[in-house]
Amino acid sequence: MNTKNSEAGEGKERAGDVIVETISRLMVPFIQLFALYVIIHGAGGPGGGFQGGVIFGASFVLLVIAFGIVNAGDRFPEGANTAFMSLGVYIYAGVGLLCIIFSRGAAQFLNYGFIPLTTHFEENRALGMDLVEIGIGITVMAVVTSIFFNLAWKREPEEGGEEE
Amino acid sequence: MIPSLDLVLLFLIVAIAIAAITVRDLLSAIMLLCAYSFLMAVIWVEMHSVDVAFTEAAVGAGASTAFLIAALSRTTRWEKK
Amino acid sequence: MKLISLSALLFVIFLGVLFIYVAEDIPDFGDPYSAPNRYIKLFSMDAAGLEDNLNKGVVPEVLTSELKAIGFRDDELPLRVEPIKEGEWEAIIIPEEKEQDFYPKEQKYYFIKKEGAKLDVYRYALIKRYVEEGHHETEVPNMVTYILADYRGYDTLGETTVIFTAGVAVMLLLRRREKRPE
Amino acid sequence: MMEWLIEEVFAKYNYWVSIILMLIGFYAMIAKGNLIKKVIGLSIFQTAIFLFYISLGDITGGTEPIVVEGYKGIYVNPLPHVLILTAIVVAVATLAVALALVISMYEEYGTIEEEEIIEKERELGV
Amino acid sequence: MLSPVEQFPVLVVAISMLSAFIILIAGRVNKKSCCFISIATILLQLIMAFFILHHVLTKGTIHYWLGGWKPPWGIEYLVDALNAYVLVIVLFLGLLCAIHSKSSIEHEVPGKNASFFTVYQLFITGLCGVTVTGDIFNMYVFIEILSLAAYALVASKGGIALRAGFTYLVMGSIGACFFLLGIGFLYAVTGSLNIHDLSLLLPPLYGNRVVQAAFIFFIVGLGIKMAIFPLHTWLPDAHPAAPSPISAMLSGIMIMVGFYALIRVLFTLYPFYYHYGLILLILGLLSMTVANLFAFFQKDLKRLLAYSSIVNMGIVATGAGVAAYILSTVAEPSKTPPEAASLAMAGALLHILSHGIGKAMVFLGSGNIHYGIHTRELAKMGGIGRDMPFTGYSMSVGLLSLLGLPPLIGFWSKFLIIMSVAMAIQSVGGVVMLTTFILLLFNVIYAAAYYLRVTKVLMIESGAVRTHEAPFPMVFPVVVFALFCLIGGLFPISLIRVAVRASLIILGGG
Repeated sequence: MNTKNSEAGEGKERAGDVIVETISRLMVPFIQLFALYVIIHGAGGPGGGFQGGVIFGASFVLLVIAFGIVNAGDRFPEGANTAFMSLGVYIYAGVGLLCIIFSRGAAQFLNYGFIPLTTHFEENRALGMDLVEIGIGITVMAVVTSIFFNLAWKREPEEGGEEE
Repeated sequence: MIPSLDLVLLFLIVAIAIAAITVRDLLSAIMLLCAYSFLMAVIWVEMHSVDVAFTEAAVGAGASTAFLIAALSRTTRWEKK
Repeated sequence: MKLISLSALLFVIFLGVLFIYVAEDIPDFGDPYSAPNRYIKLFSMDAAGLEDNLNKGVVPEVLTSELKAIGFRDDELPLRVEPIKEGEWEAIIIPEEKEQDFYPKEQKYYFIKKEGAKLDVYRYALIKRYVEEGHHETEVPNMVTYILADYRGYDTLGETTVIFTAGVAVMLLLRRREKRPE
Repeated sequence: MMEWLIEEVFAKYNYWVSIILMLIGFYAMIAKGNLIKKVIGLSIFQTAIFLFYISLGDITGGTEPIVVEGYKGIYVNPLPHVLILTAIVVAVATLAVALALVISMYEEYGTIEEEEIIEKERELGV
Repeated sequence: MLSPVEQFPVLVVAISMLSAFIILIAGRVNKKSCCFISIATILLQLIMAFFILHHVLTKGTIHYWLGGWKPPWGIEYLVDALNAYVLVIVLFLGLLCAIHSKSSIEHEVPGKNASFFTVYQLFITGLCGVTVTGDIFNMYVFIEILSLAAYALVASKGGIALRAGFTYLVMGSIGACFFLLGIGFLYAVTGSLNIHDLSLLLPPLYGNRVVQAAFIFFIVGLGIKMAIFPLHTWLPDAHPAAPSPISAMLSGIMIMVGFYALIRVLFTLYPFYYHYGLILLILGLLSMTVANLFAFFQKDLKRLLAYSSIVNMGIVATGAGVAAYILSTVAEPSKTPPEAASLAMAGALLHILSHGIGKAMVFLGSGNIHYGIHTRELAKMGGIGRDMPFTGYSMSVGLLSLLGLPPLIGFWSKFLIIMSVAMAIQSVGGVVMLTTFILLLFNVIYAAAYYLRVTKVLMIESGAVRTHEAPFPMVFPVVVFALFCLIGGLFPISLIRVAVRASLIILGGG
């Protein structure tokens, strides 16, 4: 993406730079691994679902910058993106509803202690929080990617209309 | 917090904020905003709020800047006077 | 253009004057005893004859009735008092029956301090429980995480919905479909 | 006067800096004609409010709010951090929607200066 | 064991959220399904809201602790008569506007079914969330959800709507930031976020400058959201530019939810000697008068209606202001507020309902007309009622209800407010009440002029292009609203009773 170029965002004509492409190809898995670490490690140290999700999304942004938006966009289909966007929030709200269901109406929404994962009430809470963080991570990852693609990619009218 | 370091950072941040809204090149303005966010994150680390600083570094200096540059690539770079 | 800059400047000056007016009463930053960081003062009452009761752990009648007059609910009234050191006490509330199983059985809620001939009654800020009990209640060491995901979990659900809204909104705005159905 | 300066300004410099930043952002939001500049001003304004919140929760001599077994000192107040995490997300969401609007406006009118857009609207007769 | 109804406040919000996420995926499979899912969800929510209202009126306030944490620590949903009443109105309007969207979206925002209905559902989520919550920061989060959705929906039409949407976004963000700053100030001096808890901790601090500044920020921040006079500048652009069901929702209920948030925060947290009664009264009277003057000269139907929304916002604010003003003059606060105050508040709350229904109907009707003859200009609509009989007659009923003609519901709300002012002249006296009375009467009569003009253009004049009635999903909501105006106007007693209960709650006598 070159901002001086008024037709930036198409990226087709630009010859790929070997160094940039290779380095980013190497870096992306590490960034994603780090993002997962941040999501999982949110309980014990700084970090959490949101930060991890943004970092995960940033790895796709790096792909876009290295390969041009059309090539990177092909690797990340819109349908999957939309599904991921919703999936994360399903996990979150679903965990909340499960608490009501498992306790047969005795407990409140988001009272994670009632999900029967372990025998301890407090550990259930910790695990419930992990689930929730994963949900946040998935949603944020998908949303950041989707927003970036939508902002940066000028679609052709016919092309853009097909998906919805 | 360490007051002297804090003061230096805060002065810097005010200067950057003023520069970000006065400079006419929008790309420079965005990069200044990125620096602003990053310095803000540093200040927050200094105030012991690591989580928020982490988020601001990832979001303010990372994602927002990417969004702004993406928007800039589809519009125009120079502010008219 | 000139007019709008001028009016913006006027707004800014107005806001600045407001902030200068406020500055006096903003609590000092970094103060461990300020309202958000430790406790907030509710009222003060006569110390005469109450100290012995407090030292014995009995809740004085005056305290309960004063708190009731402020409007605290019944389950927020203190049931026991514990002395910390000379002239300082902590009042403890015990939650209702229905959540007995899952919540801390007791909660430090009020703080009483002797100032001359008066007793000052404070209420602890939320942070007291978050910091002291949270780790036992949730088994997670990072305070920000457990407040974010558990105590204020609903805010976070809202937050996730906000970013989801932004994603869909950007989709709605930027995906133009040119061909009209007509 | 001097006393006021020492008591209110130097003791609470965080507060003052956050206010100056707020005013800068607020000015940019109203006075700047360029839409991207408005968005930048909005960002500065929001971040300044976050700085105010974080300063509220800071405690001199406190440590990061991560429980360490056996630590007897004080932790800083974690609640403002939580609120600000939520608010940061709101800020980035607002930013994204604003940018989407700016881009569609550029595609519609070919400019991102507010005055020119108003002029073009007037030419179109609305 | 919680009773099932006590779970409903959270389910209303959670189901709405989940349904929004389903719609987005369902839209990829089948575009037609989006609006059916949306309508079904809102219908379910509406039924739940009725149960909540019934429970609240018979058994008392619902306290719901999210995550099981006790209020000062966790987030609490506090549903009393006022919340439940506003919730029912929100969902009732939301349902009928969703039905209307089914057809009108094809016409106004073509080809974006899935994302439109997702954002619409999120908008409803935000409205419900603001309405039921009892935690001030949670309120901020939901206000943001609803505002973001509203910005996108306003701008979804493209063209001129984009700039309106952007102006709205900038002003709305300033408002939200001020609200956040107000919360921060309150938090700085009390260390609490629950509204009920704050109301207990604040009294010793009322002289504190931080609390006063927070007061100003709440008024300005929420004043922008509810478009009261000096802060209304975004509304006349944004409301006409939006697609008609969205205009209906924005004008009919969204600004009223802003008003709800304002009275919830102010009346609970600040005592009456702050004289916000007077502030609200002045702002209300000003916005009423100024917007009326503007409205009279509009040639664009939707723009006229947008100005008329500001007028009605002014009436509602005046009602609340009168109530607060009367209470501030009472020497000793007693357990039950004076009759005039509770009547004024009840009038304001009833006006939320009557204005919401009337304004939503008229906006939907203008959408039908736009569907028929593709114009919004009043001059080209002469005699459209003859070609579109259902739309035409229903819109006349709505306009007459907004005007305040006796057998319709709009009459009762205006009547209550004016009567309470008249009572206040006797009991309180003073030049303020007298001026209020005169200005109110003047505005009601002045507004009648342009409502009647529109009715005349629609039904009597001639000159419109020949056209035919809009499709059924677009006509149905309009007719239902008209019937409701009639029925509600003929049997207003139960509605007034609910409004009085709600007003007693907010004024501290319930």
